[in-house]
Amino acid sequence: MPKNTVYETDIEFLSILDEDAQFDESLGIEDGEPILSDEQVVYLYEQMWIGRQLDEIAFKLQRSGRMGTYPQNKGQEANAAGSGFAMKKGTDWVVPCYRENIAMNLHGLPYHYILLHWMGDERGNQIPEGVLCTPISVPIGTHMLHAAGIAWSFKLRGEKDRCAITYFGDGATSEGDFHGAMNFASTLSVPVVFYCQNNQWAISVPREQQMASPTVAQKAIAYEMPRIMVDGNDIFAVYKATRDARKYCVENQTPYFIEGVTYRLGDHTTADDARRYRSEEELQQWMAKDPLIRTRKYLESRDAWNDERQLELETHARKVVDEIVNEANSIAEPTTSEIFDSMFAEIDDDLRIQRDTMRTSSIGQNPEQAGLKAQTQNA
Amino acid sequence: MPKNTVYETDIEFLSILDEDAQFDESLGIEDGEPILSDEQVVYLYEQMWIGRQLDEIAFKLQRSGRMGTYPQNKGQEANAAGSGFAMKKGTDWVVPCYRENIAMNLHGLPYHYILLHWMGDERGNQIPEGVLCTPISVPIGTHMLHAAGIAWSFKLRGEKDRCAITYFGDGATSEGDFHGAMNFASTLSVPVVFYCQNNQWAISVPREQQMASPTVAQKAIAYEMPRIMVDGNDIFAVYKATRDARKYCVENQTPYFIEGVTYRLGDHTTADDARRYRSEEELQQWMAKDPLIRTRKYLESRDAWNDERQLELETHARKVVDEIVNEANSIAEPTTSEIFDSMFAEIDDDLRIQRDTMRTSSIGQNPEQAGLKAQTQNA
Amino acid sequence: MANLTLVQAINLALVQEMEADESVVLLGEDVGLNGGVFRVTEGLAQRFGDHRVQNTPLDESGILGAAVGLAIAGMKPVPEIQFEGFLGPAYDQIVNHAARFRNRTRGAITIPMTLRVPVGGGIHAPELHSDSPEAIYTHSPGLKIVMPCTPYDAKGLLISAIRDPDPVIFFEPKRVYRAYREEVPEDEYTIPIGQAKVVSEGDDLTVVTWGASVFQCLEALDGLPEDVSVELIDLRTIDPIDTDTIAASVEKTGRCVVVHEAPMTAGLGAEISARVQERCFLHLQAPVQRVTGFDTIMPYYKLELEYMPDANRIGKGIRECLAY
Amino acid sequence: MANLTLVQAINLALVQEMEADESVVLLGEDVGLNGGVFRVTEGLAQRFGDHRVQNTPLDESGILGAAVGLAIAGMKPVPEIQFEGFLGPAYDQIVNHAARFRNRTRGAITIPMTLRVPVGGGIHAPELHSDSPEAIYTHSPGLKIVMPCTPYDAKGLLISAIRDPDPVIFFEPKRVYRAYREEVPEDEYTIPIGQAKVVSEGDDLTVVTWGASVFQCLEALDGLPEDVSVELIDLRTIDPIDTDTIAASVEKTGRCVVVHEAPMTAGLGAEISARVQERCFLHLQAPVQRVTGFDTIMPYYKLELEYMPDANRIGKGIRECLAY
Ligand SMILES: Cc1ncc(C[n+]2csc(CCOP(=O)(O)OP(=O)(O)O)c2C)c(N)n1
Ligand SMILES: Cc1ncc(C[n+]2csc(CCOP(=O)(O)OP(=O)(O)O)c2C)c(N)n1
Ligand SMILES: [Mg+2]
Ligand SMILES: [Mg+2]
Repeated sequence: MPKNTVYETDIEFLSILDEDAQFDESLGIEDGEPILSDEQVVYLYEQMWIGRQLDEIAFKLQRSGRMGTYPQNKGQEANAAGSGFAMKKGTDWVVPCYRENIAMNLHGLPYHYILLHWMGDERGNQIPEGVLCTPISVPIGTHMLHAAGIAWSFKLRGEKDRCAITYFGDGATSEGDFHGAMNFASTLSVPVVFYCQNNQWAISVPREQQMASPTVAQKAIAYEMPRIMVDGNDIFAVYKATRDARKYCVENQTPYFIEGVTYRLGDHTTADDARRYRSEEELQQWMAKDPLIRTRKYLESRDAWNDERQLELETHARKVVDEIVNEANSIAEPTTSEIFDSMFAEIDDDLRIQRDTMRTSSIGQNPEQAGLKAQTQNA
Repeated sequence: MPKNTVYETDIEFLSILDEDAQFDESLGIEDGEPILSDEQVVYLYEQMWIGRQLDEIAFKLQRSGRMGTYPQNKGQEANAAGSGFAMKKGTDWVVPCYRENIAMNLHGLPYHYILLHWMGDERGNQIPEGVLCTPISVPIGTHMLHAAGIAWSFKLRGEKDRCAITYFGDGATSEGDFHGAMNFASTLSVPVVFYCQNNQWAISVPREQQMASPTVAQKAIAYEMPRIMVDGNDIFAVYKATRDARKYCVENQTPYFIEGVTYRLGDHTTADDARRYRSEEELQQWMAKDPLIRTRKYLESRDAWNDERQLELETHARKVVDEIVNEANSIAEPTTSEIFDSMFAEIDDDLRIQRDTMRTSSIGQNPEQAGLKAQTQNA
Repeated sequence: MANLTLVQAINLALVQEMEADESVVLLGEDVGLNGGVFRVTEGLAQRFGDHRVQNTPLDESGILGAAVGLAIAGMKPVPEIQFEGFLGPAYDQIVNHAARFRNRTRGAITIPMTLRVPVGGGIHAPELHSDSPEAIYTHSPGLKIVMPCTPYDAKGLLISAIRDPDPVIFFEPKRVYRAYREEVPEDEYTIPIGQAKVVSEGDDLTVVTWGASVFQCLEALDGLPEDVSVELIDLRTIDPIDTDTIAASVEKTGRCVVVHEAPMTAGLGAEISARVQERCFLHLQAPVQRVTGFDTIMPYYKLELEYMPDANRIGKGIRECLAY
Repeated sequence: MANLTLVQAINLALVQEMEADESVVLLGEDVGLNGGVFRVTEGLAQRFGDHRVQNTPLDESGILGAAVGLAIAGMKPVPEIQFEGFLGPAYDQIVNHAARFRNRTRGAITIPMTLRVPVGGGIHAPELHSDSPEAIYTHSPGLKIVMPCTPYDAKGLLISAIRDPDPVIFFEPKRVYRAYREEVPEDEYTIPIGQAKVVSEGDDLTVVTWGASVFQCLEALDGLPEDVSVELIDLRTIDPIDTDTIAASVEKTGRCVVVHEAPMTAGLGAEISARVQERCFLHLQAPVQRVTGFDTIMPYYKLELEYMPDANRIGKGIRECLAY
């Protein structure tokens, strides 16, 4: 069809530290310095290492029956670490899905909360005062709207240096609420960084069955939202994109979209067996792109890391993770009262009676109704 | 941020017969002939006229209490007429919203069905055998998925020359189900024409509050869906875009997106008063772009129309519309039995008793329960 | 005091709460300049500014999800869904998110939100504009559900709802919107959530209802013989149900009829029937009767009045229950 | 005959119906190569091709909306929603579209669809993976709701559901998926939708339940004194409810306990209680008792067994009802 062009656009891709640990100085150096100092990269490398260590332990806990289903973050750590680091702790809100343990931790959430969550304990969601994180979100896609609403509150209150970041997978972009969140954030013009961890799979569904588009980033065009694709296994690219996105959001009071191209090196969760649906070859290709390997190589190339420090880190990480597990395990078993106590600010009489008797049958709740005695109380 | 461009795209706009009735021959002539013959344009002009006449009568019926809320199609007729005409009657499915009366009628639905619908009668949805239309859809956005499913059935059955078209407004593109429909159609790769009647308003919400994007068409980019913007008040552009879209869909077994840029000249519905929220000026500007005026001018410029034919048409249209109204009014009042009879292929005993007694109270259903007699039956 | 319609009383409550508390914000389709399709928010955008009375995109899930976000971050959102039939797309955000946040975070995150929704039939509206889904949300733990039917109750309950620290669905029976006026104090006042109202006292039978059906029940009562004395209870709050008031009445009368517009099966009539027989088993002289909508979809308007319990059907239900 | 689990029996029914009828197609998240997260559709993509066992995008509303479209155009879609907690986003397409099409078109358009959904708690799953929303869909007119708990019933009911000309929700109690085996005939057979099953006969009290709770009730019955004789009814179909079977039993026993996992208020226990007292008022010797989930959100798994009615709680309910 012949026509006039009325709209043109494009998508750009950012990569700084590539899979061979080659560092692109034109992008990674600002004012003569790397955008992340060696100390910062060491710190983030350590965080990523600890995050992965926690994953392995969680996996073992699940296998030995001491934890429920658990989704590993393995292979995707640079996304959460680089972006979490770029956001302002205590000022910004983090609205995660379930593969951003490191970002939650960087923003102040002790790791044992995350274990508690997967151990089937709501106290894992009882985010401590001052930590600006929503809990891990199991239903896919629904939490991004919460991020839009949180960012809207900044605008309503005139809090001009705040921003929200929300994380989600490639699969999540299919949900209606993804569309809603992108549309609300862009029409209301509020500061949210939408961070998609495109790990190529949604359980067993590959990206091509999930979307017809070759990139996730182009979905942002529908909302006239500024956007970028980054190598999500590149801590520098992730950091820089998020830092700049945050700045853009705050200065322009608009949302921003980042697609982090990455890969889930593990199974979907401990309940999954990825060998059923994806090839060993593909896995091997991505193994080579592991963010931890290239970050270590970078540090080594700058003499900021060596085998000795690595050994130290490994010992340290084991200790840290052991403590986290101990912390989670040391929490007393929940009481049945907890089922009820937080249903409302003040629970009504019906709920109170259910709680106190642990019964719904009317006679169980009022033994005298049938001339019965207290033996019918909660045993 | 510095980066590599990895994706580029654009949106094009098609206009053939502009608001001054100037005809772009480079676009509107194919093989030496206009893409719509004069007879065809006359036919479509008449259909649009009758459609508008029906609108006016419906409005009056509503005002005099003989019809419920009614949404006028006024000003948007070229969208439904041009696109409906381009689809294959009896082969393709039409999945409308509520401003496509003309398209439904072109595909075989007698107009009195549409009146019955708005008169609060489900028989208006009892689409006759052989007419491939779903009924008018009141909830916004939900029907587009049905079009995707219908198109999928073509693919599953190997029916290669069939296509579905679905219509919706600019507001509808905000619903999650719009996103779902676009995503399902594009990932499943099925032949659906998505036709957005962008009439600039969703009740009182202007396009700028509905979406941040300057075009609706760019939403299709998110799904890598071929797309075009057309002047929706230009019967030639609408026809050509839809004809070509249909061809593309069938040949490539994919969906296609069309944004018809148009305007709602009336209130949102008879329950609305647009003066509360939009300017007289804006309305006047769009009055000048009325599809009927420019189509008539085009025909006159080709000596295919004159005042006499216009008078004839007006008389004819009044007669046709009167007959439609009579047809709708002549239908016997529905019986209460209709409330129940079509709930299931076979209704269960509980429903049967509710129907036969018109009661839900157990004694009302079984008068002997209380030693009562038949006086308790449906009075 | 002014003689107000339900629409006006709700508008007044919104004005007063928005003045009293900056964190109260309204959002929804057409709530801005247009004042909502029923004009309930008329004048508020002009008075409080567009940012506090926000027209949103046409996306109910978006409205609720954004409202949940606002609430997480300390605001008191008052979203409007245009008609109860369009709660469907927002169902997940209401039931699986708004309702769950407090308990799933053991109190760390709370959702002080009031969701306003016109509800019910009887105004000759199009498809999906006349439903009564209150039982659905009552079965979903974590929500309070209010449905006042008089201007006075509406104002007092809406103020309570907005101040409530938890999510409340505030259903507005649209059939009553402009059909009834009463004196409503200018001053602010609250009516506690969870308390039913005894509309008329009586000894022979208890009628329990809520929303627009209260008026149908009053009409039915008018048509009863002089010597029949019926106690009419307007629940006002549906969740939590004020079982004490109902049980006290049925213990006195021994008979109970529940009236509602929603379909019978798994409706609130069932819950009230179950509670009445659990609490008043030995007092009951007849089975609790349900006079409700049928187990069909709400018909288009030509048949809607045949579907909804009217004075005639309610009257029959009462008489039969008395005759048992 | 083979000794099959629930998962295997459902798989077998799917195979047989897909072989018998080309218009039967499966769709859902991970139903393809992976065979679904519970492996219910294992081997089907390999056997019938990807196009008839279609992995879809992660969009429940999309799955149901597309299924409705398939059905409109003459197919017999069998969508799967991965866990009942994710019905939320699909609620609108189920209740306001699939359920309404036949009646709103007076029979011109019909939706012969079977929606398969794993349901219920007890498997230590994450949040929103353990709910019991059957009452929600029962209150919504136009759907049939089935919840078998044995492999034999599941196969026969699934075949009936797929052949049914109207939308059926087929709930699969995930706690039973692999926990129980029984002989299931290789040949196809059907079990009519709408018929409850008397699992054990008895004279003193009737227990009505469905889904995984049937097994908890059996355990409770085991713990009762020898001289107590309980009639246990497995509804199998929840909508329409087989009131005749329940009423016949309660007329005999005079006592009834309803057991379900979902929250009590406005749950199906209420509906059954209401029906029992409407039908058996003069036979009832005690109020109908409800032993159900509490009116709270389903707890995370550490507390889920405290939430769900277990043999202990059910046994107490029975004994108290008997003592009334
Ligand atoms: C609403 C909803 N539907 C289905 C699921 C089941 N489910 C859990 S994770 C998942 C895939 C998510 O894929 P993606 O968004 O790409 O995130 P990833 O797991 O790859 O990080 C699915 C289908 C869910 N949790 N929520
Ligand atoms: C799900 C849903 N939400 C809200 C409404 C109320 N409503 C009816 S029409 C309308 C605006 C539709 O705007 P658009 O899609 O642009 O179509 P137009 O009326 O402009 O043709 C709204 C909000 C509805 N019918 N359905
Ligand atoms: Mg993924
Ligand atoms: Mg519009």
